Amino acid sequence: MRFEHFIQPLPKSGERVQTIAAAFPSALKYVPALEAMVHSLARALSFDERGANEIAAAAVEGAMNALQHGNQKDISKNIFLAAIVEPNRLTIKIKDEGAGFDVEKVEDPREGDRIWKDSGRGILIMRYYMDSVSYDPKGVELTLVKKRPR
Amino acid sequence: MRFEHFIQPLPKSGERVQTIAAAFPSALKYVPALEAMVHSLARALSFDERGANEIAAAAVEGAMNALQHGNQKDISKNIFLAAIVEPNRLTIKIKDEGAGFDVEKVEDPREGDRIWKDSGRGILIMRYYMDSVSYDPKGVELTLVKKRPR
Amino acid sequence: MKLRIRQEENGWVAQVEGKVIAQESVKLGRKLEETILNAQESSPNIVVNVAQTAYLDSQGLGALVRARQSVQARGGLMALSEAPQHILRLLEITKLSQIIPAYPNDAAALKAMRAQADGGASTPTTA
Amino acid sequence: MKLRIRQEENGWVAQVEGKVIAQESVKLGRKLEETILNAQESSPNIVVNVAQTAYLDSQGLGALVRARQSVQARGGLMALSEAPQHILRLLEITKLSQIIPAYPNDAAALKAMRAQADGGASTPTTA
Ligand SMILES: Nc1ncnc2c1ncn2[C@@H]1O[C@H](COP(=O)(O)OP(=O)(O)O)[C@@H](O)[C@H]1O
Ligand SMILES: Nc1ncnc2c1ncn2[C@@H]1O[C@H](COP(=O)(O)OP(=O)(O)O)[C@@H](O)[C@H]1O
Repeated sequence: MRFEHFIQPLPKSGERVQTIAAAFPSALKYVPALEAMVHSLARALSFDERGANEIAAAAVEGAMNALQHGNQKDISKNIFLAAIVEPNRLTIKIKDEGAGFDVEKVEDPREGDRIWKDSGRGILIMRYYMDSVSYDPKGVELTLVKKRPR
Repeated sequence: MRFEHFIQPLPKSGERVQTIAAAFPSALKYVPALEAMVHSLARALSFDERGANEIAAAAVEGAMNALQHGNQKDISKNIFLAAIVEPNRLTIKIKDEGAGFDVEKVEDPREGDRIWKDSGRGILIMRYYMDSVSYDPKGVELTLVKKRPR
Repeated sequence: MKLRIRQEENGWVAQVEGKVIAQESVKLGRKLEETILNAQESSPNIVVNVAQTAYLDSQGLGALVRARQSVQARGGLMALSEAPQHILRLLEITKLSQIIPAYPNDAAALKAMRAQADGGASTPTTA
Repeated sequence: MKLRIRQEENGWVAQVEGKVIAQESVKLGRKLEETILNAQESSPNIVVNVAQTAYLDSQGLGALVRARQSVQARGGLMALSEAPQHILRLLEITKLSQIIPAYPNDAAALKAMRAQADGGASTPTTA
């Protein structure tokens, strides 16, 4: 996918709404840079340390899914990130270049023997940390929203 | 300018070379997010704390110039950032949507009364922190290079 | 992440500081496995001290679950200590609190696991 | 950036910690100006302790230059203290070491500025 196709539908930056966008290659070593950017951004938007950690942690879950499940660790594929800053909320979008999935079919990691699995908790954790977690119909673009303080 | 025009000439990510790209609106509050991203990236590429601070500091100087001189603080204009990771070096590119300038005409801030000015040291500092500092002919795209450790 | 693992009289203590994400989660898992597999005692107990853990990603949680299983396979137990409120909440949300108990400090955790191994009762903290 | 400004017997000490960039550089400049303008004494001296300063951007350096001028306009002096090697180098590269002296600690800086105001000699540190 070209960056442009990710960028184009996003709001243009102006006084009330600003968009930050980024693309990272699909390698684990780049995830901390994505985390640091989101964390610092959240702090600049007056989230406290706890809130910024929650947003950064949710972005990390989304990015790890994009990297591992979506892009299958193909380093030539990008993880696209957008942060849309509005007066009352911060929206984080994460898109991958994979085949997508159906979030409705994801099993609850809290049920039965799944409690003993070492994976399957990413989406649950994002839902806990953010006010809203949703996917586009294809399942390649994740949208995370959190209300800004005050 | 469209993001695409910034991205297109950059190397595509593969095993040996990886490109991270980002766009930030021209507001002071977004500079720390850019700093955090570059700092974290440098650390992941095995620069030590001192080296990562130098790269991040140079990127901040470049971004501040893009924001203030290039984009004239117009929040609807973007600061484009690219980090190109090669085995032996890290290249940071910073581009703005301004009119450009002639770096040859910039005066040495160490000479005469200019020592008493409260500005004019950004390019000098970038040159000190990085192995190479250069501009495209128009003066809208800055290229910073630093050798990777070992 | 900063990880320090030390041996105490009644078991192992792994101190996990900072953010545990991506490669760091993989490392946490590997180090806990190594410690459990190489432990000389017959039923090794391990405490993971998360007092200074800013947060763990889901793979970091996964590393804890795997360690919990490895230690059990060797007849030992695992627990958290000094978990801040936000980590206790995360354990509850994921229901991992059902399989990974949390204690106020390392000594209490080691003592409780010892008592449990001896057939006694334990009183983990809840959020 | 974390900034704490306190008054000592012989002048003011501003302790600057962390990264001083973008908005923080503006804030540093404003706070130093305020301190200098509101000082009750006739020739205020000010020490900027940069022991814990990770780095300053060029506008942070500019804030120091402005403060240096403001304090001079009021008949006082300004100096740095506890500058790590990398900040001493930055001052040399920019030649700001010619107008902003650096001393090993706050007390030495305050004493030297006092002596200089009284017409004595001072011995700043060099990189
Ligand atoms: N971006 C994605 N592309 C494809 N599949 C995904 C994506 N994100 C999540 N999934 C699917 O949803 C499942 C649950 O994801 P998650 O709750 O994050 O747990 P985990 O990643 O540990 O399996 C994944 O195992 C995967 O099958
Ligand atoms: N991106 C840019 N666009 C236009 N002019 C620039 C740009 N970057 C630098 N300049 C010019 O070069 C001068 C020197 O820049 P610099 O050394 O960073 O110091 P300062 O930004 O403090 O003036 C600036 O004052 C400006 O005139």
